[in-house]
Amino acid sequence: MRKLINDPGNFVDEVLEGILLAHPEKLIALPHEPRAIVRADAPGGRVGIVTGGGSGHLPVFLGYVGVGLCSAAAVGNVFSSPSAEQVLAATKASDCGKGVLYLFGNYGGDVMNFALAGDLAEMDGILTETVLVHDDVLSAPREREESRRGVAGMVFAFKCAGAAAERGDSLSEVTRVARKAVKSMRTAGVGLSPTILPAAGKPTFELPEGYMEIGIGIHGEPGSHRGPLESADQVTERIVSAILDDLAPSSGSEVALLVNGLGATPLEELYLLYRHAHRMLVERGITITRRYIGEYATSLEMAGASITIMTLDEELTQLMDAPANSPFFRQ
Amino acid sequence: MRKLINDPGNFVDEVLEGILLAHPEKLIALPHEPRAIVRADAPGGRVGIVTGGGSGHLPVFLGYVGVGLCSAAAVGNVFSSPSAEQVLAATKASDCGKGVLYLFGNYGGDVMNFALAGDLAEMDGILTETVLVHDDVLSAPREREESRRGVAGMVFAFKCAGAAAERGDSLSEVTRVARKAVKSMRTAGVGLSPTILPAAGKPTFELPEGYMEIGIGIHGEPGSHRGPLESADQVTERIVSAILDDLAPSSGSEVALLVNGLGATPLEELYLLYRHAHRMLVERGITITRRYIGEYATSLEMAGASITIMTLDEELTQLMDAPANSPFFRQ
Amino acid sequence: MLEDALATLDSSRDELRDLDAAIGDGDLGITVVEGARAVREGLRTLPPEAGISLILRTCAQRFASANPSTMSALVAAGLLAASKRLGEVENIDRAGALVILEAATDAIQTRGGAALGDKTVIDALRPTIDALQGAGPENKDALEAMIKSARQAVTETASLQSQKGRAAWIGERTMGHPDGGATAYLRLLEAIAGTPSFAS
Amino acid sequence: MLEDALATLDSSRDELRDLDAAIGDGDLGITVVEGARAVREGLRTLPPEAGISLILRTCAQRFASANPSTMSALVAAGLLAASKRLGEVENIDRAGALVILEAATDAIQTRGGAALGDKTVIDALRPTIDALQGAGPENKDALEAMIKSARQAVTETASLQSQKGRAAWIGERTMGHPDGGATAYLRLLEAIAGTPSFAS
Ligand SMILES: Nc1ncnc2c1ncn2[C@@H]1O[C@H](COP(=O)(O)OP(=O)(O)O)[C@@H](O)[C@H]1O
Ligand SMILES: Nc1ncnc2c1ncn2[C@@H]1O[C@H](COP(=O)(O)OP(=O)(O)O)[C@@H](O)[C@H]1O
Ligand SMILES: [Mg+2]
Ligand SMILES: [Mg+2]
Ligand SMILES: [Mg+2]
Ligand SMILES: [Mg+2]
Repeated sequence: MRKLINDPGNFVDEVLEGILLAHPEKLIALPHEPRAIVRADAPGGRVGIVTGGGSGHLPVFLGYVGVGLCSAAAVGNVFSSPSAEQVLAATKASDCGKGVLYLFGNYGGDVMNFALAGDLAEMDGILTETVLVHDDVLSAPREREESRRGVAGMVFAFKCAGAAAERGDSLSEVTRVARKAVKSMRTAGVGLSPTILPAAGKPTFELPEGYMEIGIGIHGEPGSHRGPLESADQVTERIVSAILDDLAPSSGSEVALLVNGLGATPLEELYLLYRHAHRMLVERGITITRRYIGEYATSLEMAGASITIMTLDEELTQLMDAPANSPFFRQ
Repeated sequence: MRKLINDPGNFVDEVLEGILLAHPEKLIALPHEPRAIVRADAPGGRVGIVTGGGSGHLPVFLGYVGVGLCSAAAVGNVFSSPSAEQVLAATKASDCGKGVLYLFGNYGGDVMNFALAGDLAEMDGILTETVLVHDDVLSAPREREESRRGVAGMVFAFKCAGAAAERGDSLSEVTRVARKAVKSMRTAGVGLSPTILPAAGKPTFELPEGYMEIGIGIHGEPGSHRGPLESADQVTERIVSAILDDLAPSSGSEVALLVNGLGATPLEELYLLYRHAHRMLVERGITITRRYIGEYATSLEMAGASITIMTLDEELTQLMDAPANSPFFRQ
Repeated sequence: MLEDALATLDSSRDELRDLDAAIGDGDLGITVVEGARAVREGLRTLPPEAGISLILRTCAQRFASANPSTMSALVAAGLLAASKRLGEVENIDRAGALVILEAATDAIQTRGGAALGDKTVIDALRPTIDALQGAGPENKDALEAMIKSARQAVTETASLQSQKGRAAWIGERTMGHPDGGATAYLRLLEAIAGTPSFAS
Repeated sequence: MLEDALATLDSSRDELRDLDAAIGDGDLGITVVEGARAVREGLRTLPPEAGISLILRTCAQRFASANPSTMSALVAAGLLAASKRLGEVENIDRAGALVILEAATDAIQTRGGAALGDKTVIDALRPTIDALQGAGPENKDALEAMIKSARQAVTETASLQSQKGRAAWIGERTMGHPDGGATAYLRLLEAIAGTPSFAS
């Protein structure tokens, strides 16, 4: 293990403590539920957006709690779901009476716990809607699109829905925007090494040195192809083709593109992926009008990367361009 | 090797190509010297700041070319110096007649090449000054302070000098500010794994799994202590103590603090370091008024981190707070 | 009775961990054991006059929060649904037990979207409803029948491919391993059969 | 003569790479060989009437850019200083050679801040100045004397600890390895001695 940690059992709570010490003016933990991290100015007069999921993906999830983004995140243990109670606490703190959107990635544990929280919130008279992000194109065929996992595309969903909520949209509008963003995006990734869970101390999966797994999930879920590592251009070719085959943007479209590092892959290499993706899109008559290159949704120290492409219309462009401000994401 | 690269011999040039494709409105490469990366609006009416050094440290160096930061960077191969000619080209593009500050890390090759460039610039009638960043407190004892290496503290130097240049300060003022920033800061780091150079394909040094090297340099230069990996708190204790012993800030001081990831260490772990550093400073009556936590100066995929502390007075606080804007750094 | 049974589940911790580790993330042992412990604690906080519906709600809430996961949220959703369907009663008779079991199973199936044969806890729950319905008057016999049907169902899950949850990600590689959630339910029934009220 | 000598340096590539790899980053072989190649190309672009000063400036500029590093920048700074000190002359006599050598050594020492014994190229350069000054009238003898003194200096660097440059970082671990920069200078002198003008 090459980890700078203390007692693995305290990992998540200590990380939260560090984050709250560093950013007290922007984020707070609820006094009665420290695993619910909330915008310092919540609920404000706007529709709430609650996200959440397992830890180990920073800046996902709580890094997207902020102005023009989500209002709260429920923080689970590493790679496992938060409890319904934590989600419920986040929900209550986010609701000003206009209701709350649950916006998170499509993982069984999270889905069940958010659903349970929704039931409990309903008993408390809080209106909730749910939009699942399921952007990982290689995790299931198009016929079972709804069962795809949610990965880095989440960030675009947070950005768009968050901007809608910030400008005062109603719950049904914010929900519509989130669905539209999810519908407009696809992600595909590659893993080059497993990650080690602090508590388990073992790799989440086996991948021999010099191999790659195309379509890997951000918890190390198996992908669609495992084989000897190829060049950055070849890997980009595979990933971007998988996205474009499914998303099928027409020539002339404008897109937002995210090259996301999974943890251990240097920024230099992400720019190599960007370079080839850019050329591929130019060739197809598609223009990248908004771009993000860096670590936006990680998997502890996994080596690898993903690319997300979202087609933009005027509405999504405007939402992507709206200001956003959290300790981890600013524009 | 777990690298997403193409031909290793083209690594740096392809990375640059990707960066320029992604950020054409902010950065340009000089047509006659593509390894000189310049602010799109250079020289402007301000004092120039030219930095540079080896590649493999993104966002250092060229990530700090931007508004309120440096005006240009000369880009060497991985972990090796740019040429004097590249620095000279960056210098000419940065000079509006008010002169140019060379601001970079204290490494032999860089020092010699910048010096040579300065000679050549002088022949062209361009005034240059040089300030070396030598913040790595564990790389040499205090008696040989000037021979210390330059590491992540560079970022604070760029920030302060860049803000001074941006507000219209003269070359001697910008130089004074850069010197003051360097004098006010110390950095210490820890490495948990070596990094692999794309071209060489071999680790830069050996460090057995489960070991740490305190005081490691960002090219894998040996540090002051090698031993079994300790807890995040213990490592932070060592690092922050080394800094405080040397910097000796008085109780009541205000400081800026940077927890910097070297490449493979997750953001979660950086917040564990922040947590303990925060507590140590509070205990000593020192207040962290400005904080940066993330990857600011890396060493490809090295696992490890560094902490930089800079004491702040009113002037430095103001300069740290000034706006800055590059594709890699924004505030 | 429930308290004793829940305490007995401790002994299944390693088995459930291993079953979940083989095709999932290995936390099922913790989920069940910590969940059971939390429920026991919760029950102790209730006033003696607490009705079944409140007991079920308490169980749901405690189980859900002990170690958040798919299983804990599904079980909690099932228990909440049962609590609602049952309304305020003071004791459970055979009919009440059937209502709880059916309501919980329906809720878990609705929420999780799993069909019979998807290799989930549903595969064990469904047949025990029939067993309970078709059983003779003796509670002990009824429980035995439920256990028998659950045990057979668990065995059969080994030859199925997971279609839901984390295990579905590794598809074919789940073949040969029985489902952990189904096994956990079987162990609960067995634990109940081992309590003084049932043990002969 | 210079062209032939520079071409000969190719054969030292691996030796210099290994020496630099042992206590530095291993690029010295490339720096010297590519630098030499660049200089040769540069010299070919000059008009036949080019004076020594221009030739030195061209060498400096070409060597510096081929493979940027400490050594290349120091050598370039040395050559530029020599070009300045020498002024416009058309040929080099013994006195001219001495001016160049002294000017270059002084400049490298000023720029790099290395003292004698710091285990750098300075350790080989300095003694060759004395050797050249003390040598008899035959150029061949003078060169032999320089080589002899440089060779001894290189051998002695093996027992020193690096105080400058990348090698200084590993301090004691540099002991036992001769300095690469000093060796490179020795190989240049030897290469010159092997050219037709000197070889007997
Ligand atoms: N969609 C579903 N519907 C019903 N049961 C499910 C579903 N998904 C998973 N399960 C059950 O949950 C068990 C795993 O529970 P648990 O370990 O808590 O999941 P996780 O750790 O993935 O959150 C499985 O063995 C299966 O019986
Ligand atoms: N400060 C210095 N002064 C003089 N010579 C130096 C100095 N630093 C290094 N050298 C010489 O440079 C040689 C290494 O050159 P080079 O491989 O180009 O360095 P680097 O790769 O570190 O830039 C050393 O063997 C030494 O002779
Ligand atoms: Mg599990
Ligand atoms: Mg789990
Ligand atoms: Mg070298
Ligand atoms: Mg070098």
